[in-house]
Amino acid sequence: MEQKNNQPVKYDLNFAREIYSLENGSYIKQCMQCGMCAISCATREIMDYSPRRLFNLIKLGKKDEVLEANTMWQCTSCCTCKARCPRGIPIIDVMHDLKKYAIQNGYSDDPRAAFYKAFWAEVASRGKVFEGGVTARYYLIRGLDELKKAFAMKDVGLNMLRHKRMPLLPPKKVKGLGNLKKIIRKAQELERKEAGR
Amino acid sequence: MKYSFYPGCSMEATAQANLKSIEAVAGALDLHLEEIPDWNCCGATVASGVVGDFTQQVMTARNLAIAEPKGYDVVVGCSSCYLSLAVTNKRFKEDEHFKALANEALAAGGLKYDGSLRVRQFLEVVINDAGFDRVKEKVKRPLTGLKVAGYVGCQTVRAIPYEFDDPEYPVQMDKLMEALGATAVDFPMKARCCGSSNAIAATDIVVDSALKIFQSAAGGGAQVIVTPCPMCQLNLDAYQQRVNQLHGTNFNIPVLFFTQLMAVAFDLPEDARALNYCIVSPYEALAAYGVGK
Amino acid sequence: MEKKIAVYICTGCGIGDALDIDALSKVATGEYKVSICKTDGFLCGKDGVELIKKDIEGEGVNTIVIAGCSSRVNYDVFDFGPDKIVERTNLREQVAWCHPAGDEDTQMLAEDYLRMSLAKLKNVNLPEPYQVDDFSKAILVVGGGFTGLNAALESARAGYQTILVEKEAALGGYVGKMYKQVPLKAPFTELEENSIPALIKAVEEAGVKVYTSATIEKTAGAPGMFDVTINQNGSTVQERVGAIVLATGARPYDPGKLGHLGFGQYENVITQAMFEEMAAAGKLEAGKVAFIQCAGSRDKEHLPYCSAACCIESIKQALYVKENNPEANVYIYYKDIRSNGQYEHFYKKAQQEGVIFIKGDVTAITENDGTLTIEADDHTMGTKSEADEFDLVVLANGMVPAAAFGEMLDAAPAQDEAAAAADEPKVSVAPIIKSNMLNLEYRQGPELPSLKYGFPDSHYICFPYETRRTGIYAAGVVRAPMDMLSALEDATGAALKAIQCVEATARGQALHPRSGDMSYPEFNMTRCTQCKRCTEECPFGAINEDEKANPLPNPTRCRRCGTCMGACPERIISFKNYSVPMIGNMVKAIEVPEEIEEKPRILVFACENDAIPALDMAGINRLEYNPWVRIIPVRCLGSLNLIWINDAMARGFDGVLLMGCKHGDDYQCHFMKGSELAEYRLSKISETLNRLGLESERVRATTVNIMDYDKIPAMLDEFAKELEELGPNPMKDFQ
Amino acid sequence: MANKSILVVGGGISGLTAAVEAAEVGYEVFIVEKNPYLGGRVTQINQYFPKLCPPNCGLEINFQRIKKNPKINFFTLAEVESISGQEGNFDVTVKVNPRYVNENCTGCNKCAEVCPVERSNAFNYGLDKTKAIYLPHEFAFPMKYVIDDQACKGAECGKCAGACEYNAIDLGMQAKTIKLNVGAIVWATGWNPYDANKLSYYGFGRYNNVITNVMMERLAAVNGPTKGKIVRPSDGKEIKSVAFIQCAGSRDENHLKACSSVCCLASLKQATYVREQYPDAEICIYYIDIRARGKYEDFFTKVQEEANITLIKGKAGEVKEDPSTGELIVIAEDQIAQKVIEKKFDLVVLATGMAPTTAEVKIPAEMDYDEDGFVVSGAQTPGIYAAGCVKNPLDVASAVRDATATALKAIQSTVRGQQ
Repeated sequence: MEQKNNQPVKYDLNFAREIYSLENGSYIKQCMQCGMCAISCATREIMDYSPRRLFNLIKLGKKDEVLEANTMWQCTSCCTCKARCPRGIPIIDVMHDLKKYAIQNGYSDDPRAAFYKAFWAEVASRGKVFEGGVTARYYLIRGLDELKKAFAMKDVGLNMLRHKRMPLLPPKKVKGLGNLKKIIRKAQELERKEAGR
Repeated sequence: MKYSFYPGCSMEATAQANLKSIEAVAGALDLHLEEIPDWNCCGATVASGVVGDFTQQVMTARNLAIAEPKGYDVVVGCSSCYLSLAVTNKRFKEDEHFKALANEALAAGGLKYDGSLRVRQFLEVVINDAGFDRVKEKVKRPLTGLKVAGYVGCQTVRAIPYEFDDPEYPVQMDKLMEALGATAVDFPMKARCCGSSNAIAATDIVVDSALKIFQSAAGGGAQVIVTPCPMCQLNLDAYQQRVNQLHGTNFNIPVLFFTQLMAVAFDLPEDARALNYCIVSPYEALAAYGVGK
Repeated sequence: MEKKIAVYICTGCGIGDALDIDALSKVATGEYKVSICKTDGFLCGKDGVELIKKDIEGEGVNTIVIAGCSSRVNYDVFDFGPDKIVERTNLREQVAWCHPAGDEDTQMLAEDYLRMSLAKLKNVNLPEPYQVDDFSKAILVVGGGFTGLNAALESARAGYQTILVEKEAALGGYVGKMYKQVPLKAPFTELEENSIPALIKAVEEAGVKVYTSATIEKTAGAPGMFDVTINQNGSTVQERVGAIVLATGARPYDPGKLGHLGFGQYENVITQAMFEEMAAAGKLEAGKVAFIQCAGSRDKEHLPYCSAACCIESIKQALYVKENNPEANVYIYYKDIRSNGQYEHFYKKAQQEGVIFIKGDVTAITENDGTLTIEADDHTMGTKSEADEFDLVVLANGMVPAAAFGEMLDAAPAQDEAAAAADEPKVSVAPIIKSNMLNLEYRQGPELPSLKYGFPDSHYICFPYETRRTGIYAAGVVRAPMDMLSALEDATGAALKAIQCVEATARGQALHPRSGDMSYPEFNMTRCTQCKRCTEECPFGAINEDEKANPLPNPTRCRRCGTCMGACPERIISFKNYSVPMIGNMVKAIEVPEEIEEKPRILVFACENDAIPALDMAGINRLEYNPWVRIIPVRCLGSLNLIWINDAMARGFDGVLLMGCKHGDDYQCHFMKGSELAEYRLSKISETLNRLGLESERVRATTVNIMDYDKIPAMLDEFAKELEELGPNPMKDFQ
Repeated sequence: MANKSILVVGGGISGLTAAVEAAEVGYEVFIVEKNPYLGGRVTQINQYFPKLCPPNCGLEINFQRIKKNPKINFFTLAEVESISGQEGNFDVTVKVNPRYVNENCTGCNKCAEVCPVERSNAFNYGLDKTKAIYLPHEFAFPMKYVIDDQACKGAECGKCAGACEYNAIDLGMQAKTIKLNVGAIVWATGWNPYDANKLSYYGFGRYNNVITNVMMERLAAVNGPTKGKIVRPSDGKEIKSVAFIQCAGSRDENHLKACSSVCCLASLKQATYVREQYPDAEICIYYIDIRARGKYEDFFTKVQEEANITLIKGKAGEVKEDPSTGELIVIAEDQIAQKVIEKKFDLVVLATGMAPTTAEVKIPAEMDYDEDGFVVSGAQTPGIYAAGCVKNPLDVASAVRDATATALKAIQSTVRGQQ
């Protein structure tokens, strides 16, 4: 971690407590700093901090560093770290919590934050995911610049189209969508209640 | 044997070949799949990042709640869906507090789940319920000489580690390929991540992961890659050309669902094999096994 | 006992193929006039054993020579009862399996070994156990803390009269003052109630005789008959006990030396012990607490060792804080968390409760507005770090054994001075610290010798209760740094050893490593010159001295190594079955060919604990070695008497090799100093040898451990080659 | 009338100690050992830390103590089948498996010379082979040969029986059952090395040059498969570098939850083996915490200073093989340097920990076990006590102390049983 002006980093437990209170946050406390996760990660080479270091930053109380880090966004939920963690920390689930926390707290510059939001909007509106829909929503959030970048990938998309891999029409909505929405609303309400517990 | 079947969203879109071949192979092996009526998206590994694990798991549980009255094992053909369903199911079985809370939410939609079902992957059902012997019986065109890289991917074996295979160096799908007469090649990357949903928002990750996987498969001399996972299949298939462009490589390894290769070996009709969905053409590699355009 | 000797030569396992058995038999029947000498192709078989038994019954044979395999095997087959003497001549492992068959040299070797056995028997008698009437089987436990209470309880529960002496007015020691204790059982996550009150009750109920406010003024005597003078509040009582468990505990490392961590400077920097007292008094209101591990321990400037218990003790104390106030902020600064074994669960438990662990070195502690600030290098973040507003900083200040406090005695000053003056090697002596715990009336000092850092520990891995003062067993943290779970086991183990000691002593038997041995050294005092060598060199302090420096042996302290026998220049110390003349006769029985025959002879004195098994292993692995060697097993090289070297050189041996155990810091000698003493003695005669025109290189000591068997052939060949270069022993011609 | 004798199950260092210590107090003892020899795991260890002395030295003394003491009886190739009764009066059924070699065996080796069949040598963890009739190792006590009935071709071959001059081979030998009545039972069946195959990320079983610490002991032992020369198993080449991976399975919720206590010191010790043979070899130890408790700290300090080892704070995450050279690449996060490092080694040693034997085979009586299968201390069945590594992961000196303590517990049971 960068040290500003060689000043000692000051521990601050308040941020840590907030993170520890997330759905899977309390598991982070069990981290014994072995570093297994750092190696297990499929995207470790491009992560700002390994999960171990991220957990350490949380312990130190470095809120901005933690929430601005790309660590949780690089997580592909491949489960390797979770399967290996000697302390049984469900790291991918912790990463889900951190993504959610980052989005809620306005740390959503990472393109994946947009993708996640797009994905959820799609699920929430039909009960199923339609790639075309997710993609459209994603570019809507990210703006035109991103679309230009995407243009470079157009051959991929075209290839998919050619092999019937990208239907242009969305699938049928879930019939019980109303009930599903009710369930989701209730779940979110209960989850908020639990967190405040 | 009857099963409740959860196809998942991809089977209606990018992975129709998966659905077609699973249904055909299941039929051939006397595994009766009944689609869960009006199933909804499991939320994959993405929804939790927006709404949290609890909401995502409750959403997933709706499917289990619908399936529960039948009492059949729930079979899943997608790794990501399997992760969601299996983990949710495990929580219902092990965490009473969660179960009560989740049922409170489900009740809002008039549903309830007791946690009585087993959630299984189609790959595991083929191996454990149908068995290698029955598979061998059904083989009409042994895939003798075909070198296959069995790309199990990540979530298949790690959703519930050691459930039916080693979470990092799985061997069961290789054995299945051997049962078809093919040769499973040494493939160290067989359970590494393909980059997953970063295909849209961080393509670099997918390209980079795919490169390593192709290198590993090619290193073992693989002619085709098979996988049980729609996300893996899509990333490796759709991005292969892109990998070649960006890295100056010339990989030309068709990527099939393992069920497609089973359909070939069982000599099932083209609609079951669904090879026309492949972006990297498999026809040359499989020419010797009765496959033509 | 009138010896009726019979010799049985086994021809199985290749012995018959290797040797001329008739010629060998003639050694017995001709040279040694043994009337019964029989051969059998399978002596350890039913018929072979029957053959011997028939002679025992029919011919009155009571002294049996088995010329066949090593005594390491078939010990049970050739056991004919305690009233028979059995001598094993090793023709298999040491002859047939490591020397060429049918060779003249091999035959000479076998014949010599048979001669040696027969010559040896002249001085072998059946031992008679040392027993007196008023042996006590009572167990004394010194120290009434956690370890002492447990040792006393376990001893009493096994049915032994037990006496417990505690210097404080109340029992309980360090643990007694604790608020709660670390878990001692699965799941190893829950704090346990302090066990001391229940222990005290149990000790009373078990009938242990307890002296509090009492110290040991004097411990006289020996195992089975220790006479202990106990001073209780100024008046003295005497108790006779059979064995002693020393459980005097440890003291926290002096926090006054930890000024760099703010102790003494800031009121709220305290020790683990002080925190226990605060917790016991219910003062746990501190909202932010830091624990600093290795405060003194693992520090060359303070305690170089790890104090073993502090990590889990601090985890426990951190949990006190969390238990009292889950919102409290608790930090533990550590080097390595040493929650060994199942205490890993305890570590995890503390983490789950929210205790923050920081791997780092504390660099400064300062006080601002009544709270403390800690600066540290955080190793896993690679940063300097700071945390402030601590209400309390607890130093895990480690432990120092009670045995380490007191004046250090130099056990053998006279010898040291003499050695220094002569610029000769000297034998290292374990320091004894006058810690006023046992006040032993031993010539070698009043307390147990310390091994390192003042801990009177055992040096052995396989035998952790090995003690250099027979019948006295240290247990708990006085012996070595340990946690409570280990101390509990240690207390029980030491109680067993004490019980074993009183039982073996009553039977007249030696303790480990020669357990069961009933021989003991007897002194022919008329020839004693009061040279003090035996009293100084005994590794177990078994021999006291009277005011005229006459040795006063204590057979029940003795471990039968024979070091005294080896030390005695007048050769007045003998065992019934092991003596200077016995080995001397073996040396003399070996035929030394004349120079012209060009068959040199090398005499090897080999320690029977490691070197002899290693030589057997060379045989089992069919490793061929030099045929000039003749091997004599000794109990320990410490029993090597220089007269044997004289005899050997005078007989015309070309060289003598001593094979003993490794010495130095990691010594392997089972009697501590045997091989070292042998080398020391050798160094004393080199000048004499040179003066006689005998190169001192002809006599050499080497160390052989049990796994060195593969090196033995080369070792012997090399020595033989060097001797060849020196030429034959000039004394040969004087034969 | 209650029985004053004691049954000790397991003839390793803990069992031997419990038996010998109790017998030397004066109690009759029975040892039941499943191997064809006594001594257990320590017979396979090259040297003990911190003295670097050979275990066979202490075993030799213990065997001498057994040989001299008529109160000690032992059965090899034996297993306890059932226990009934109570403290002071247990009836125990012991199954003694056939050795196929009787007491006539003199240990002359003629049989092995003619035996045509080879078997993987379990004593050397499969690193070499023995004949189907074999002496388990040269220090084997009792020094009797034994036949591996899985490998032996039986009577149809019979070459060994023909070669034996002492009628010692009985190819038709059957298992037999023995009944014992004892006052107390000490269960000291010890531990198994944790199965490294379960740690697939380290490649054990796929890469020949990834070995476990127990295999390293055999490689370094003069009576091992390489006569004590530490080489790469794949090609017998000398090594230039070695990595020790600590906590391979220990301190791990997915494997052994407890810390195995000894592995840190064992790896430091093995580093000295390597240093002695290869003055220039690179030696790295990947660790989470170095647990050299008490005075073992001295050994840690000494090895660090003298053996010139590199300690890397960070659990090794993965091992990959370079198939062209057989070299291994260890990937770990060096936490002090704050970066992921990939280093090449000729040999990787996994410091696999201790799994109690009771994780697999339970005691045939009412007993409690913890999450790793260690026997929970305390008297579930009064009169049955666990000793040594079946109860806690312990180093040898601690196991011996524990076994000595347990001997007293067993004695107390027989004393109580008298009342």
